[in-house]
Amino acid sequence: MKSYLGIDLGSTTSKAVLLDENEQVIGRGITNTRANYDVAVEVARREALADALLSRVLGPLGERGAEAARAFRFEGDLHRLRQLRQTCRSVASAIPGDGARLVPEMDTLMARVVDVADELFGGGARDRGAFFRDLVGARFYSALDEACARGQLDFDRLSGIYDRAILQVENQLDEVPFIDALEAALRRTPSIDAAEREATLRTGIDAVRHPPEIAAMVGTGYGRARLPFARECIRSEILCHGMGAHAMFPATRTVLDIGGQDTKAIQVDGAGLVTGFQMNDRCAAGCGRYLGYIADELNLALQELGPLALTADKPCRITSTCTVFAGIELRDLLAVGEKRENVLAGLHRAIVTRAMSLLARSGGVNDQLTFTGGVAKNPACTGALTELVSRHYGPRTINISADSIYTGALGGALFARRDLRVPDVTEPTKECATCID
Amino acid sequence: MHRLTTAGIDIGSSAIKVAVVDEEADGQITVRSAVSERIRRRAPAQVLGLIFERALAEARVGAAADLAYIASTGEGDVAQGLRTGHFYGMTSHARGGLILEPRARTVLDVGALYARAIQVDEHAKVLSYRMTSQCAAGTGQFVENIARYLGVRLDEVGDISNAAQRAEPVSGICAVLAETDVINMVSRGIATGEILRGIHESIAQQLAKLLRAARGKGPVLMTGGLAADAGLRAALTRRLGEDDKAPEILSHPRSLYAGAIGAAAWGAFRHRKLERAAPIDQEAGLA
Amino acid sequence: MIQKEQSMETQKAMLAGYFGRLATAQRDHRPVVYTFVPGNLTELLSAFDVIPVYPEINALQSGMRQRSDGFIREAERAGHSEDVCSYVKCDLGMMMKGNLGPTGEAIPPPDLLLCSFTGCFVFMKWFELLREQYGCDIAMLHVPYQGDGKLTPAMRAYVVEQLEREVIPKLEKIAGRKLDQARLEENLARSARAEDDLVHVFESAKARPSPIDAYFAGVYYIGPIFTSFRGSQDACDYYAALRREVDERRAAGLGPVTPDGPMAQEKYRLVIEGPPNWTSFRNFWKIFYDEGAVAVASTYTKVGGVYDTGFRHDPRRPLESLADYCLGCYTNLSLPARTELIARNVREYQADGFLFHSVKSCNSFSAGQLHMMREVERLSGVPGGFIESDLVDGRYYSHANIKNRVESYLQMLGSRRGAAGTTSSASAAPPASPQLHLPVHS
Amino acid sequence: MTATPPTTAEAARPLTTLLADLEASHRSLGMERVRSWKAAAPERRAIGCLPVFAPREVLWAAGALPVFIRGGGDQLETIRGDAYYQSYICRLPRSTLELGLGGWLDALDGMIFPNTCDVIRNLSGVWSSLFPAKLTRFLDPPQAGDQAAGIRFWRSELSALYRDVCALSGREPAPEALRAAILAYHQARRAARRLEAARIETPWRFPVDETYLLRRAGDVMPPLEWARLVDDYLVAAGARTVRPEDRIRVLVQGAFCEQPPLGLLRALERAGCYVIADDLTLGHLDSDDPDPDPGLDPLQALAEAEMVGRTASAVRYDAQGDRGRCLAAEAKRLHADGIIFAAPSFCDPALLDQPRLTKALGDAQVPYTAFKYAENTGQFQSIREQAGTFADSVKLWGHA
Ligand SMILES: Nc1ncnc2c1ncn2[C@@H]1O[C@H](COP(=O)(O)OP(=O)(O)O)[C@@H](O)[C@H]1O
Ligand SMILES: Nc1ncnc2c1ncn2[C@@H]1O[C@H](COP(=O)(O)OP(=O)(O)O)[C@@H](O)[C@H]1O
Ligand code: SF4
Ligand code: SF4
Ligand code: SF4
Repeated sequence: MKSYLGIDLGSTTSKAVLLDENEQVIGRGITNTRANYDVAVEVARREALADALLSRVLGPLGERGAEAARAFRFEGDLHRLRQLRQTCRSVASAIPGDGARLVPEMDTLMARVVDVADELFGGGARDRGAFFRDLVGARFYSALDEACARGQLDFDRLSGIYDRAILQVENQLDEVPFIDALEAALRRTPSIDAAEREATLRTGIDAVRHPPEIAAMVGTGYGRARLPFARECIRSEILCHGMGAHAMFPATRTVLDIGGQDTKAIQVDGAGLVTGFQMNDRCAAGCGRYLGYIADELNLALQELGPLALTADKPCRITSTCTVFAGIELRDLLAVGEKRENVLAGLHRAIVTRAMSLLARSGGVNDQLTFTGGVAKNPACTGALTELVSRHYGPRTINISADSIYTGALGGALFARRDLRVPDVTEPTKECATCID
Repeated sequence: MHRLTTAGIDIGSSAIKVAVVDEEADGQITVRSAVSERIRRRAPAQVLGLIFERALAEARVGAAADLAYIASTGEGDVAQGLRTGHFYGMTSHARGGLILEPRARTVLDVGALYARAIQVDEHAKVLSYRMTSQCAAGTGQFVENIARYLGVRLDEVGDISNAAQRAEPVSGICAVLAETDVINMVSRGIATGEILRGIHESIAQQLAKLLRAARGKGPVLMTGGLAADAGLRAALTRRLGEDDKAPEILSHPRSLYAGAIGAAAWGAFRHRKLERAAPIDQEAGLA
Repeated sequence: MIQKEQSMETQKAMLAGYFGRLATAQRDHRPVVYTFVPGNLTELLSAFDVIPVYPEINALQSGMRQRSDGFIREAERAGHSEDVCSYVKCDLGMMMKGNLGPTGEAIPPPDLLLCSFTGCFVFMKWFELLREQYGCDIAMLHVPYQGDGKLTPAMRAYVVEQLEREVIPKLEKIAGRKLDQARLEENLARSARAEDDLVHVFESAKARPSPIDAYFAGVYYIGPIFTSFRGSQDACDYYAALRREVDERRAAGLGPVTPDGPMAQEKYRLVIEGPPNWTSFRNFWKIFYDEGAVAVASTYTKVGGVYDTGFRHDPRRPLESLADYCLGCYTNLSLPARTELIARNVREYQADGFLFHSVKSCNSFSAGQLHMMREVERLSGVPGGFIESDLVDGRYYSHANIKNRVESYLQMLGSRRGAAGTTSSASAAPPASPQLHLPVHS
Repeated sequence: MTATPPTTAEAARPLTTLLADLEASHRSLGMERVRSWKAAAPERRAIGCLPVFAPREVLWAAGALPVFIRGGGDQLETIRGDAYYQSYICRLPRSTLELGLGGWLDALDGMIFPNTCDVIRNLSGVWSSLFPAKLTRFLDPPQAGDQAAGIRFWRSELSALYRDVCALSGREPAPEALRAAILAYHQARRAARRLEAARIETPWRFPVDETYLLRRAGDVMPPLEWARLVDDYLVAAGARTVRPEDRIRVLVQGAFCEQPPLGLLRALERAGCYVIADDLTLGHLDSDDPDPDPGLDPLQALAEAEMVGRTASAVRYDAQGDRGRCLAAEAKRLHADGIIFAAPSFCDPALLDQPRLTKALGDAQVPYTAFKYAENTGQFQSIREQAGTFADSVKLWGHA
């Protein structure tokens, strides 16, 4: 089976989408972007392939299959958690002098994380879009904070060890083989009996022998210039977002993408071709990272922010435009007794307000608007956007897909599928079309 | 005149610093204790309570009531109820800076979120100053983020940077975007030291601008958390060296406490003044 | 080896002569007047044998020579804000460092500051600052802005009256003699001739391929006529020669000459609005010619006078035509008039697109440019692009950013043309996919 | 200070309600005062004027209420207005456009853009193409070195404007109407001067945020009505028993166009200053009183007042080159302890003027400090700290 791969190496997350010849999505993969781009891309790609295989193998089992798929991912996480614990030990023991003292302290902390692995990774936590790094980090730091509050431990030392260890673990590619993980996952799924397990495993082995053959691929995103791809296989993320949004919602004429560190407003025509765009770079104010900071500041997980903000009864006015200062303003507001949800609602609104300016600059919202990028997963942002768009432009259809974060990668895959048609005028491209420096 | 014992509390955005000092009859200041504690997501008032006691204990002062004056600086409201009066950040950093290093004619305070350049005369009189606002590019928070990403401890940052042969240029100056730049650099295989040195160059550029705007003259004493960063000091020296009259860049082991020490010293000054004058404006004070 | 047109060599020699004259001005007892490019009264000045100095030109020269950043730093240290026009700071910084011109010779102090206050608010502030430094007089010529889109008789009368009552008397005072009306008229007649040739050169860009780049090379073409040479025989000769040179290239079907040699293929024709960045001028240009993009028209080449709509200096009505010239400078036009001009250029020069370069320094150019862009899109039906940097403050020129945007913009023009036209080649073979490893060990 | 005002209905209001009303109408962007004034008669018109100059007498004589538009303040969410501007530019044109596009300025029948700087200059073009149905006028107050030429030009500009606005309101141009308007604005200017004098004398009774609100009300009120309001306030606030605090007396300079938020003004005083004078609402005291002599052509009188008697500022040509020295002398005359330069970010006129002024202040040994702001600044921490340090340093070392 021929397939087409789109890779979006974003500043925060790396995404992969696999299409079949009918331009249907057969697999998606996502991971957080990390220092080793090759690893990030490889992880995303493997996830997409695994996703395609899993849906082939487990798809027929319906809900029970979905359960098994979750268990499959759980296996991967457990494996990485074991690696992390081990790495923490070795980093700590390498510290001259205090190593001997730090190893057991670190190990105790890690044990508290391992103890709650079920709770961390189970229950579909990963489906909601949290990454291993975030889940484990949050847990580790709350354990550390707790221990330090009792005044027993050296915060800076231990957090340093942890930071170093997680970096190491993230940047190595070491996974449980597909079949092993599948087998373990099936065992963990009580609704699947032994016979069914055997049969499924056999389809699994067969699937692995005949994986989707990747006929073409296109890379895009912030880090695209670093992708190990031929130059013709790289497209500006503006073009990919436009194309991807068009594929999901053909009537869309405006695309708003809010990613980790930039915001783009794109106007497209009836074929998904870009007619104009505006982007903000230079300053991270009002992008996804802003929310990351806030989540850190409040000790919340990223996915919890939006729902909490939605419970606000009287949103605050937030004026800080700087991502870093917003954290301070938040602290100040909480200190004077503002409710957390009201402050959060204000923060979300501030982000969307900035995006509205960009939208206006790109030409406004004259027809259907599609909201893409990671921030489109945040219900408070989508809510604020809906309200502001209708206030300033009148009633407009706003499309938001559950898979909005994959829009760029989808656009890339579509360019790959459509045989990378490059108009004469730009051929041959002497130099890489993109530069991120 | 008699000896006075006073305390200064410097409430920063990332850490609280407390100093207890003696002012002799001749105006000489001796620091009895200086302590600091990171706030780290705790309520600042709670942190203050914690370390104020510690500062008193280290200074062998029995109780707050034994102090002639308790001066706050920085986000002073946190110390409401405890303080006698308040001095603004640059006033106290100027004084504290000169107590630590009498030769200094400019104090450059670089904390977690703000940077301030203060030009002073030999009596710690503030002649002119500039401070950053709105944008946290080029301050401590930024270094912390990067160090954390690189898995380097803050107190190692300076030496690693100084050991590097070259600096990897950082294009953006944004505290947040630079982080992604750094991810990118690591991915290109750039050595940690070169990245840090690039970061230091970029902060130094910001600080040089600030110094220029405040018309800072030498010698420059660095205060605040980043004064401890030898890599930044070296970068700043290099950067200013491009100008004709490059000032000398100094630091002091107690640079972090300059604000607290300065506030405590002003507290003594104010106490004597209030003692002399009819005590009318005690409340209006300097707050 | 950097490629140059013959005319550039001529221009270089002219400039060297000019700076030589300046260097000996004091010895030769020739008065020196500082003034601005827009609304400059060169014909009047040379009728008095006064040598003009253009601080703007000095600033851009410093930028191209990589000295501006140091000058700006110097000015900021003296208390000038980071937010304001970098030309002013560059000029002041240069002065603080000895006022050495681009040839290394000192530029003499002014005997008079002739503020042709047209098209830019900063001019007034700039000369107020210079007056402080040099302690000399200002001749203030207020040229009203054509805000409501037209040049009224009251405006013209106001400018003429100021020429008569403020400018000429002050020039007579420093020159020590009366105005020589005949010389002024001769100068104006020569100006008109050179102006004809310049217009011809710029209009040659209507050819395909265009024999010139009307922005990056255009800034050289306007050099003599926008500065101290307008109305001189040297300028007439220069433009006649330039015209021949360009006509030859056009006849031969050649494109513009870039620093890397003749341009290979014209792929995109662009109209560009806004001044260029000078600190990375060569690199900035390279982004364009590497992609086969040629500027066929630009507005920056109209800052010292808009000639393509028919205006010429006129010896028969000397002061009125000088007044009309001052009133008609590009940046003294209303935004709708500027918009109209750009849209017309897009049409007449058959441009594929147009690009706005917004410079931080210059509100005169940049405030409202995004609106202008939308309007030009509406009028011309062609999508526009937008980039930001600065004139001579290198800190605001981010090459990576600009390159990314310009290339995305050109890619967009390309993909739209590809989709609309028949050029799409279905034959382009899908590229070989890189080696893939499955995450399984079966 | 002598203020012997006529008592009015407004005077019956206690000070607190008066102030609360002023603040409420300042915060609401809806121009209720303008609407209600217009509602009283169908032929009434209102014309918006951008900082810093409004031809108030000419508009008033033509039957139009002059309304100062000074940006959108911190209450307005600027979204569409941002679409027209690049990054490195002040906020004023963005929020002004937002006001226009959002319908907040619908009560106005036209807009006047004076040549204050290139931003406002260019805004006139954007405005005319966005709102073609309404009167848009660009005015270029004379900056000539030659006064006679300037007066002649300005008279012809005012005359054309007068004719056009009269046409808008259906009035016949008449010299008497102009003279009456000149006299009405004498009253307004005098009230403004009384207010200034009161602040200088006992600034603790007249905090800057209050006088500022009062002046902003003057932006949208008929002249005589406003003069009465000022006097009501002066009586009520003058009767306060407040103890003066240990604060320094400062002049604020450079904030004549885009306005700082109210919170910023409060932060300044809270940080230990009394703002005894400022150029926030330049335009209320634009020039000397034009001569109302019935023997004189009133347009000529207005043109002369503008050319000869106008208030010095960063946006007017400083023909004598002595603005810095005048400012230093002013500071001494008012017993100010120092000057705070507060300028909007990216504001050409204010920022380009500063070095010249600070040099003169330095020579005259008048202490000063400087910072920048934006109309929607929400955090005053760093401003409080800078102003506070300034106050500290004046207090601790006295002034030279
Ligand atoms: N599940 C989620 N819920 C809420 N926000 C999310 C979620 N996942 C990602 N985000 C937001 O999306 C941002 C990343 O967006 P993305 O489009 O992946 O950026 P990039 O392409 O720049 O890497 C994060 O910073 C975060 O704020
Ligand atoms: N040893 C160190 N080396 C380098 N930087 C340090 C060190 N200790 C603290 N810092 C930096 O100093 C900053 C805190 O400085 P501080 O002056 O206390 O700031 P604030 O007053 O704003 O809280 C931290 O953000 C950290 O980056
Ligand atoms: S304002 Fe904040 S987010 Fe923006 S560039 Fe500065 S540090 Fe970055
Ligand atoms: S603002 Fe623009 S026109 Fe004015 S001096 Fe600067 S660059 Fe020239
Ligand atoms: S704030 Fe300054 S730059 Fe902006 S419009 Fe007003 S005067 Fe012009």
